[in-house]
Amino acid sequence: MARIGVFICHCGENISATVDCGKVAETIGKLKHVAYSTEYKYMCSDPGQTLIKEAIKEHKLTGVVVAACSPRMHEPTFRKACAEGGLNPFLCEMANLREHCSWVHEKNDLTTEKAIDIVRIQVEKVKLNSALQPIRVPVTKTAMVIGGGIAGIQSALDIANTGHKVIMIERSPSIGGHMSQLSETFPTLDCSQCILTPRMVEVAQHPNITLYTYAEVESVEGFIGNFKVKIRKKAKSLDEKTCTGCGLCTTKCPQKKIPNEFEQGMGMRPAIYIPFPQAVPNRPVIDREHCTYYIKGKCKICEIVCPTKAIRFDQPDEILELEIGAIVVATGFDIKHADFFPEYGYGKYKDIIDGLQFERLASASGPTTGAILRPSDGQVPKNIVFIACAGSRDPAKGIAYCSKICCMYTAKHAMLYKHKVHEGKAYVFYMDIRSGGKNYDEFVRRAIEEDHVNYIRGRVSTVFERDGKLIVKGVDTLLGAQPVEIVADMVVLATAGVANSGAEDLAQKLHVSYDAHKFFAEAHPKLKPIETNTAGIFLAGACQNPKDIPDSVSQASGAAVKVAGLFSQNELTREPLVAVVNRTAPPMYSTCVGCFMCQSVCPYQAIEREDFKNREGKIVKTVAKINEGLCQGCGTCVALCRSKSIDLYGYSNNQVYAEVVALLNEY
Amino acid sequence: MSDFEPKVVAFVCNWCTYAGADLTGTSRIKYASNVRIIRFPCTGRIDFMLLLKAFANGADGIIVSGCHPNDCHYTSGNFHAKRRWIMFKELMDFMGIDMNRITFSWVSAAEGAKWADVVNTTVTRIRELGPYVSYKELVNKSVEEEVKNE
Amino acid sequence: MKFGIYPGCSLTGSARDYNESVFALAEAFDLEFAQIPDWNCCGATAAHNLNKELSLALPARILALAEQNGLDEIIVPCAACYSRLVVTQNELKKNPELKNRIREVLEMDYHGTSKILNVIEWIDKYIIPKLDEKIVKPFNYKVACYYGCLLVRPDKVLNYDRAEDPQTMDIVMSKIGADPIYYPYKTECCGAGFSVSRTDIVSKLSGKIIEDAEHRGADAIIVACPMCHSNLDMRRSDINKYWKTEYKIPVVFVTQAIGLAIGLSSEKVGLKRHFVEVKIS
Amino acid sequence: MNSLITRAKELLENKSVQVVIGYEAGPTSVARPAFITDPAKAGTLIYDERCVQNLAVYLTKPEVKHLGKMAIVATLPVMRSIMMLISEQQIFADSIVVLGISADGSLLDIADVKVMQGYIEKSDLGNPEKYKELLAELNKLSPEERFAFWQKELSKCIKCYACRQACPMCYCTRCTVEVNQPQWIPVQSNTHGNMEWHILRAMHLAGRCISCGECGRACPVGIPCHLLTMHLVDQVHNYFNVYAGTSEKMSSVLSTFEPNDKESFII
Repeated sequence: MARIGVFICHCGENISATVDCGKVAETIGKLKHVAYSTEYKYMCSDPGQTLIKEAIKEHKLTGVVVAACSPRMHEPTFRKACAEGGLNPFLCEMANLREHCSWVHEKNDLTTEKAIDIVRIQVEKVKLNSALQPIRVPVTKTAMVIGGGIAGIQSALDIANTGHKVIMIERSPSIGGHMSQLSETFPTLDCSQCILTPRMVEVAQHPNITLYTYAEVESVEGFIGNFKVKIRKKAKSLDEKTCTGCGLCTTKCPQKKIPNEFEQGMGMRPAIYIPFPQAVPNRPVIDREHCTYYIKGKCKICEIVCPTKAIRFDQPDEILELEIGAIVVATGFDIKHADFFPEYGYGKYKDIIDGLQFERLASASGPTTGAILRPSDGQVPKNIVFIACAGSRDPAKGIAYCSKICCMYTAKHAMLYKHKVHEGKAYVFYMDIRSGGKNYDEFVRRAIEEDHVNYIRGRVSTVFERDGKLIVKGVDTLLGAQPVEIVADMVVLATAGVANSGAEDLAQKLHVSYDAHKFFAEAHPKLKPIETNTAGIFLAGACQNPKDIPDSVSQASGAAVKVAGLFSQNELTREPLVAVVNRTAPPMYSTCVGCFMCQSVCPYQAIEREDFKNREGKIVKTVAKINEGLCQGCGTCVALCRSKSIDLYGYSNNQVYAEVVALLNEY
Repeated sequence: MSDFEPKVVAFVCNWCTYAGADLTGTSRIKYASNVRIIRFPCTGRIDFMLLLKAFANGADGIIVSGCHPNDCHYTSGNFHAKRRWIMFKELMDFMGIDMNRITFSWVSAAEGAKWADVVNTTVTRIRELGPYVSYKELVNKSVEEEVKNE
Repeated sequence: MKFGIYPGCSLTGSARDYNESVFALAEAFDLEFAQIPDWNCCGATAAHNLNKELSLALPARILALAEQNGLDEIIVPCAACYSRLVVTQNELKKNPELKNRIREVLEMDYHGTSKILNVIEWIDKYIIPKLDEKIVKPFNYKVACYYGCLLVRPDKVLNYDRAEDPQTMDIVMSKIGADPIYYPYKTECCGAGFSVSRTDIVSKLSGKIIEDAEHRGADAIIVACPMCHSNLDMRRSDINKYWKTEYKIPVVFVTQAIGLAIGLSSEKVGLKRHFVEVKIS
Repeated sequence: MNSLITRAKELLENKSVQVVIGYEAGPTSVARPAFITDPAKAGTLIYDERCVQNLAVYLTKPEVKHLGKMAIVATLPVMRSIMMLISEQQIFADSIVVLGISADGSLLDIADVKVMQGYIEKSDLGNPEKYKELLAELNKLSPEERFAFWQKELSKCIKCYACRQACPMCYCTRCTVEVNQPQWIPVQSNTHGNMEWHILRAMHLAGRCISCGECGRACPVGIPCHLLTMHLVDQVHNYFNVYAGTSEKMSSVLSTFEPNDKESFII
């Protein structure tokens, strides 16, 4: 006989403000098989949990329903509390009164009625729960870090330093990411490459790190501790062991007119190229899309000049299959290409550039070796306008969120300009200055007060060319919404930070969620900002949302700790919510008729064949069998099985049926 | 029928729509309270018979919702579900069962506002259609038939 | 092919030139118009500043009349009327309760099924496909296409062209042989409804629009809105007085330009009615 | 049908098969299934217009399988059933000899599955003409009329499950109707429960029905239940451009998918 205990949480006032918790507890208390029903202000607090533990013992409960917040929030908390109270944790269910009821409805009888129904469904369900034992699985103690920017580098080094193996993959020919493109970094103005390149070298030389550049994730299967990852090593068209990185080929390549990605298109590169002088690994790759040999079938000059005969034109892509225990996603961000704002004229005029292009202009290693020169004619701009929030915080046309880093880098850009062009005038159009962070606001004040950058609070409506000058039309809202017109020589747009190209595709391969802007989604915005919804996959850096360097590095170290924590165990326990083929009804064992349609729907190859033999050893029947190590519990096979021979723990046919029937009928 | 409160049952997957509905909550977006959510691991798990059982037990409307194509936590459960719903819908239409009473949707974990919208439009539509009288009559008639047979 | 046409107040008044050119084009391309019978004011600038229900009911009545008369497509040459009609249709589509309320107000059935076309959309759909064969006198002029504010806004509702840098009129003009110049003032404010009450503001704003077009060497400003036209053309003497200038650049409706290109006379397309002399023919 | 008798006799005599499944004349004017194990009795086999039953249903019955290797008289629907049964791993291609019968009633030389597949692919695979008309008529009705039609028809159902027994694709050793945890389909016969049963049956045959019409023929009270599965045959073809039972390797429509499957009702 089931004895269910029901615990209604007020969640402070989050639930009780709109739901009459007392009435819910009272009504539920009268239901058949409910042995105990109570309410409490904070069920998740220590006294709340104690309440549950004691009730389990006192009322000999065979099942528990905690009616509180979303199970996605606190299911593990309450299952643990039940286990501590002596009840199998899988005999505990949660009723979602907060996210699905109190927060979305007004205070009235209908809302309380709905709350009662939500709890009733779970009472009916939990009656049919089975006591389950967690599944134990081994852990492969190798981590994979996807992305070789500063976040990936930090994460890989931190994991490797705990003694575990790390595979780092990077899709471009060198690690370094956006940080390697930056000139100086705020708020200290130290040179980006000076602090980054030693880390890059450390990655390449670390005995625990295997680096694959020019490589991408092909597919990911498996689960926490046991991922099977295929990566595609794109052909670099040269033998990396033979190549010495002398670079002779890159100087002799006749194809020299390819926009240089590292220079944000502000310089050119050959078809065989090393992306930048400090690249790691410092070996060239052939860009087959632009290489004359691959286009026209003739050339091979690089092969001729190569002193070590390292060029391999027929090198194929290589697929590597790796066993991985945990994954850190650190694929970074991109900037929103400014041409989506036609009124700002980007793409129409050469002297309107974006923030990353300005970084290259200001960089000592950039196309102008650090001189601020107009791209159109190489002249020093006398008047320069920086437009912050070009696309950010603009739900009507751009994106609604704040890109976070632009206020700071715009201040830095204006400052760098003033340091290099003393007589020049710098204007910044801004909405608000968001400079929270250690020494950040002081930095912006310095730009304004010491370097005399003109900050104008207001938006720019349009930028257009007239008689060779750029006319910037905006408004100064601090001067009573006065229209402002500035005749500029150059305009820099602080374009919004957006998800990197291919992020959606990668998220789908990894089976992790992503938000409406294609940024990878954390498991919880506050309490699990590093985890994803898929166990064993963690986030670091700007692939989650635009972040500056200190934030990216902190999160990367956090992700490394998560991985190291995972690798500190030899075995993991996994929720046993898996499918099972029935094995009753002897003598034929199982009602499964062996059509194996379940096999073709299973995404995890978790369905195997099981033969039953008679005494003579002849196969009398073949039925489906679930490999519970592989099964992830989606239940697609369950709904498909015509003879209802497969069921799913946690969402059994009996349970879901009972939920529907109970919900719609009188109680 | 101004006091008619439709009963709407929602069959949703855990990873997208359930999480999306959580987001509706955390965003405090209000919607009609007529809906009751039943959680499944995946739309692929949702047996079409459960939809029939919902009508048989008095539901006036149904929402079936899961991850957008390509977003399935289990890779392909929603694709299988999609084919299943295509067949189911065609069969129901052929039998004259009112498919205007079932909303099929993809609501991702990021679409809290869409979930509210799906619920509201479904409830508004069901309100206009009224209680599912013809199905309820069929069920009641069948209970009588049984009594007669006994 | 028969369309409904909603003339609004201007096409039979201050913008008779526009009206004549629209009808002349239709005739030349075998397109027929049926004026929506018993049409009323669209509410213009006034209604939506005073009373929301009124501002929706007025356009809704026009649309309901179109539905009653089986007019599936309505062309609305005036950009202001067009904006009111489209906004109303969209609001009522989004909000069924409001739709029912407006039905009550009107005591008429309203479904919102009619397709509303502005003049450029209409040209795009029905004129462009047959245009090439009819061109006898390519419009070989440098033109500044001036869209104003209402033709492409609100862009979320219209979803028709880029609000800040629209292109459709430029494309139409290049099809008749014109050379559309780069023109950053194409959506700047002309002063709009201040046409009557604050001519000084109109003079200031419209003056800048004209100045930039002349500065960039345009031979004509092309418009598709009666309000824009009256501010840039009818108020020209005020503008010149305000800026102490002698701007002579003519302001031509897009329909007039096409009419000239297919060989219609300047009388036929209403050019004689302009305040600023149009030396183009 | 001398060639059929000769071939059957030959197969039994040289012990290529232990049983030939075919038709023989019954005591009334109806043809009935025959299970010939003795070469001497091969002469009783017939094939004419009376022989309409889909014999493939016997291929999965234990009491027939028990007799040994089988030969089967197979018209187009039987051949398509065999294809389905092979693809669903219920029978093995090499354990069956197909005595194919063409549309005009002559014996075909079906040496192996490939030949059979070739023959099937050349044939008309849509629903038979006489049913197409009925389907079209039903589709012309309003939803309310269709609901009334099916209620009236299904009120007659006595839940004898002859439709299931006659169907070669309903080979499950346990059917959903026999599950009582939970009781998906009520045991008793009533219009609503009957409707649930027929929906369940049609859904289970979606993408698997080969349009033989046997279920409707078997129904003792004359419910046109084959129209339900045949409607889905049309829809499967319409949406996914396939017909069931055309290859030994195909997987069923509901156990596979294409990422770009088109539908217009999911918002």
